[in-house]
Amino acid sequence: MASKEGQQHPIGIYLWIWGLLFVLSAFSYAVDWYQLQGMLRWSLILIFMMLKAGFICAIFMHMVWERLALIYAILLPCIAILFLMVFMISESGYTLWTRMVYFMVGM
Amino acid sequence: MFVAIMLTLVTVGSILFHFFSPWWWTEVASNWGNIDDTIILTFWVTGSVFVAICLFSAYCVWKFRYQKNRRADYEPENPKLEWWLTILTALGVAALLAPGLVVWNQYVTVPKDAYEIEVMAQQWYFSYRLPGEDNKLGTSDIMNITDDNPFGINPNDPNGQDDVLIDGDDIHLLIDRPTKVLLRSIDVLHNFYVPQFRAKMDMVPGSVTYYWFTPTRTGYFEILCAEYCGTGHYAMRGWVSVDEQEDYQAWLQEQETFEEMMARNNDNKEIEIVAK
Amino acid sequence: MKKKESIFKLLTQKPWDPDQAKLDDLHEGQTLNLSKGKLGLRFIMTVSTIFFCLFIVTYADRMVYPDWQRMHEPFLLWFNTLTLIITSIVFISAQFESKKKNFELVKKRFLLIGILSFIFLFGQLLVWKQMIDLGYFVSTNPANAYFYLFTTLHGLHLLGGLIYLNMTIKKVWVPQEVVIKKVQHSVELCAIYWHFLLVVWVVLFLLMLLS
Amino acid sequence: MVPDNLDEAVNKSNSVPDLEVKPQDLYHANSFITRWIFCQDAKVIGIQYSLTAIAIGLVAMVLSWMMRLQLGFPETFSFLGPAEYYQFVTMHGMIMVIYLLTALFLGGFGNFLIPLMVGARDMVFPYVNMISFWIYFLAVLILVASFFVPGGPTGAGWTLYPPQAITQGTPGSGWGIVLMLISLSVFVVGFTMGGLNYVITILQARTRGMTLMRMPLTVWGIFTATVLALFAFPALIVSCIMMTLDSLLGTSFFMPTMVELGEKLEYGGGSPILFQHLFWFFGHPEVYIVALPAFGIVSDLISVHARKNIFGYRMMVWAIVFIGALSFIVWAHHMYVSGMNPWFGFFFATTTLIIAVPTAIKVYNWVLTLWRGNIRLTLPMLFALAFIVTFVNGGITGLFLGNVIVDVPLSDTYFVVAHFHMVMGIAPVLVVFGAIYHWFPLITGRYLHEGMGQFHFWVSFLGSYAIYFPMHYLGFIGVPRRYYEMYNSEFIPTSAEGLNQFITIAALTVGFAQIVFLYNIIVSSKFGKLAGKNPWQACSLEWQTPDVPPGHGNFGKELPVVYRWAYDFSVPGAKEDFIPQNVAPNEVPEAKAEQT
Ligand code: HEA
Ligand code: HEA
Ligand code: CUA
Ligand SMILES: [Cu+2]
Repeated sequence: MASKEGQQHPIGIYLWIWGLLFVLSAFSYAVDWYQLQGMLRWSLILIFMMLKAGFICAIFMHMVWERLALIYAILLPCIAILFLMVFMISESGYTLWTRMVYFMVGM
Repeated sequence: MFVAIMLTLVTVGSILFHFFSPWWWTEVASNWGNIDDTIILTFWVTGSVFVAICLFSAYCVWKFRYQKNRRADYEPENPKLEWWLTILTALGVAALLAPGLVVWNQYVTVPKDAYEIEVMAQQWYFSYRLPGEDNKLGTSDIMNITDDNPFGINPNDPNGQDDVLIDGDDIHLLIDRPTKVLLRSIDVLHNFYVPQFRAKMDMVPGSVTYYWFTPTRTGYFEILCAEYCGTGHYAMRGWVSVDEQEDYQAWLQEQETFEEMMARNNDNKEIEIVAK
Repeated sequence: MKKKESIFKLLTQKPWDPDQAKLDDLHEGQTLNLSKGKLGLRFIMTVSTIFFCLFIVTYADRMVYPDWQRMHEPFLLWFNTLTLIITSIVFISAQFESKKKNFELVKKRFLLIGILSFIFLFGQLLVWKQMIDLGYFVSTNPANAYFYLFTTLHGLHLLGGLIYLNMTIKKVWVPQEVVIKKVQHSVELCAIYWHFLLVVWVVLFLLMLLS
Repeated sequence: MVPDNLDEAVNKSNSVPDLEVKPQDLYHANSFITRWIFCQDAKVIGIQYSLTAIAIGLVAMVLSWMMRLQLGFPETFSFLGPAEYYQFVTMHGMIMVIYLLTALFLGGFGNFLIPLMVGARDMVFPYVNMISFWIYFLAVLILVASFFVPGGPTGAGWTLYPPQAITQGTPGSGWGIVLMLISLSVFVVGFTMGGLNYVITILQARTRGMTLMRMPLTVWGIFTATVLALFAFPALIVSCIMMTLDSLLGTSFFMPTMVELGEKLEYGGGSPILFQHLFWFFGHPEVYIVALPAFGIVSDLISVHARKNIFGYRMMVWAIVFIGALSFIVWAHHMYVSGMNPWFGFFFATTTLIIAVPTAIKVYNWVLTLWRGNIRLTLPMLFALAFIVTFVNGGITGLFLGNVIVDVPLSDTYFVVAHFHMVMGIAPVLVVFGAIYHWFPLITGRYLHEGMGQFHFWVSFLGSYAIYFPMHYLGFIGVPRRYYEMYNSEFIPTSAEGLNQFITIAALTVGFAQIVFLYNIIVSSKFGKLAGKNPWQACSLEWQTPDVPPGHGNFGKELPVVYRWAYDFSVPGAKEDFIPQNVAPNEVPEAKAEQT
């Protein structure tokens, strides 16, 4: 129960988050790079954007330091479900594609 | 003392078993020898960590066994050591992962010139379809399946007419020809697995899956269904024969195409009607 | 001792450190400044949210395939939604009264809420009947299947809430005997849960409308 | 800790003083029925959970003997047809994972240990806790009932993949599967009630001085596992509900257009892969739900019996939390060859292998705790050592499987079977045993018999290692799992038959040792050597109760006040080599903890 500080946080965390932001941006570009199309493309781009926005709000605007534990309890499962969502959407796109190609249209 | 010895014995026994037991994988018969190489690499990296950890504990158990007058150290943590171990482990993991991903990339990227064949599964056997002269497989649909058309090939698709059908017999493959297998199931999940080829993939109803390989050795290999598919799962086997060019052609000549099969079915029907 | 503290900081404490120990000794053993009931409710809501979210994930997946047909949308659903909204409003007023310690009024509000909730459930059943009469069965189309599924699960959650509502009504039944804090607490929990159910319903309803 | 600016208003309106369990409000039992059957004391509920779990676990063990008999000596036992075999495999897997281990670790150990270890008198919602057990009990009853319905229990494999699970070609596809799905749903409901209790008790009802970072790792393990369970189980119940509808009402959530045994079915359009994603979204966290409590408990066993503080406590906590969080984004490593989008492989292989790092840290810290300890080779310590060996072995084979390309030849072979038995069927089970030897004196006031214990340990450890270590090599040969019989496949050397027989015999031997263990438990609880207070000289709170076994309300008149972490062993200067958590610094003035 360190009682000294209010909003002082180790620089390290900021650096971490910076790193994360870079990684996320890299992911967004990767989406472009691999020329992913359709639903997958947009959902991925949107999700990376939202994550970035979330991080920025959370860390740089000091939102996070409030009620952290509660936020974690809500945030973590949401992120997990978000992952599931992304993968499921692209999965159904993939399945649909195989159905189209092999059962309806032909190569 | 006893415990330390037993721990050591278990470790040494495991190593000896690994090197001297007669049980090891079959000789590879496809281009996926590099999968074997990644496994060997994994063995060396992880095996040495396993041995190190076990022997270290055995040593500790012996060296620091209980003595009334000794005190254990009081050492809550040692961040430096922990960081080093973390980094080393991360390096170890990377060493395993990187080559693994490279090979996986090869596995899912099919060469352009690969010859496509289709394997169709149902409870509890495999059937096969080859593309025929136009080198194209026709589309198929489960709704088309009838007694006459067990593959459910789309009768209106021109690509499908010359497809070669192999129902209830062995499949033959040409040696050294990159082959892409398209996998399809009409009832439940199955899997197309030949231990010597190292490759496998599930067959999913309502979807088509694939993998590719190049057979590199002639021979007669057993196909196993490696995804649980009901009571007959264990009996769902097939055979694949990898042939040289001549044998392969000879075999191929004998097979029936979709067109021929439909014609034969019609003939049979007419005969039946006449007989009536 | 309620001090600001991030979870990172918390997890980097060295509990063996004598300086840290002096601080720790003063800790009174509660992590969050919330009542247990409320925390419990939050957890239940989180779990339910995950539960419904997962359904929505499968919904999004299933929707993609071509055999999906838009659902027939009975008008009655709008009415039911309205009922639910009214219930929430009544709850707000009940909470208001309970803060003012007018437990007689709280009691009346709660009875009203009970009735409204049953009307809602009944309305949902009517919708089912309409759908069935029109020939939309569970297995007719995945969209219908999801409709029946969502309404059932939402209804079950509501029924669960009614049990707790019933317990709360008992607590306010004889207004002279209420233990003020306890009742206010219960009323609040009930209200949160009902608002939550409203939100869930609206999300599900919109989802079904828009796809 | 929540900041005080967590708005005043909220504070005023909510922070009702604990209405649930005030010390004086403790529930008091007054008849046999309320004392033992509808009891609300977490300790009794914990024991009820454990006994039920062990009872049903023994059924699963007997089923495993049946399977092994068939595999070792095919065509010898006429009562074992393929249908029965598959039913046994399925029920064995499901019972072991869910109804035995999950229930035992969280329901059993969780209930018994959490309140004692954090210094609470009971769980925060004792009534809900009691209901939770009975719902679990109901789930077990439904499960057992499925053995007696027409068609028998389901034989769909514990993964219950559709379409196979609900179609004719699978044994028990009528009643069996539906009862299974219902039982699982009921289990989840019951568990959610229990889990809520564990989480809130740990967060809100600790005693004075017990900060989160002073809690024993056992509590951390159980806590994180419970949180995982609360988040993961919804995926299970969702898939159960949807599959039940597919099976009973003919919806097509997961069911594609298909022809079954020559007949077209009514289904159409669904995607079986979707079920797999949902199942593993639950299933992978589930395996860590089983593993994390074991991690926690084993840390405590090692620390206590090595008379040394656990090495790197903070890293251990971090690792537990990190593993828990990561476990939600690795699920598709079970699906590398399932026909999902192959490009997922890259992502999931990477995340999967990343999990190895925090796990490795835990392993290092366990063995580093041994270093310069003062190791007492008591039975719990032996089990802990055996845990390390088997867990590392199994974890390492996990790395094989996690590396997507290596999984291709190995998936669905006995290599996988060996992996998960090593890492789940042995390692945590050994921890369960160790924990029972460790806490038995607390539960009953008596030791378990040492001789029988040694026998049990050596046979269980060496025996099960002998079962599963060679089994990996069957997997390398290519023997697929869930095969009722191999016939005489050419690619399998005939010597493998001998190996299978050896495995079977080893399995039966290990099973026999468990019977000895049970006998030991029963006899020792009545006639065992008396243990007295705190027989292992441990620091954590559960050993500091005024009565042994602890009475109702756990801590007598006054709750203990905590002054230190749970690992003050061998503190320099102190007279004893342990200082319990509730000993104030001024009582041991000579002890000097290092300043690090
Ligand atoms: C308690 C249960 C448990 C645990 C802890 C684990 C842990 C792990 N599991 Fe396992 N697993 C199961 C239970 C468990 N598993 C079950 C039940 C199945 C089968 C389900 C079914 O199909 O029926 C399964 C199947 C399974 C598969 C699917 C196989 C297939 O079906 O094809 C995979 C693939 O990635 C996998 C991977 C892993 C990995 C990477 C870990 C890691 O967490 C392991 C991490 C641990 C270590 C790595 C050891 C310690 C580390 C060191 C000592 C450092 C040394 C390391 C380096 C140098 C890198 N497991
Ligand atoms: C925790 C999980 C667990 C445990 C302990 C076990 C224990 C055993 N298992 Fe099992 N097994 C699974 C989980 C487990 N298994 C799963 C998930 C599957 C997959 C199912 C599927 O494919 O669908 C499987 C499948 C499986 C197969 C593969 C079948 C096939 O694919 O065809 C085999 C074959 O040998 C097997 C054998 C055994 C044996 C011999 C034992 C034991 O006999 C080992 C020796 C016994 C013990 C180590 C004691 C166990 C402890 C208790 C019973 C508690 C008792 C407590 C007290 C007495 C206090 N199991
Ligand atoms: Cu087909 Cu298993
Ligand atoms: Cu997993």
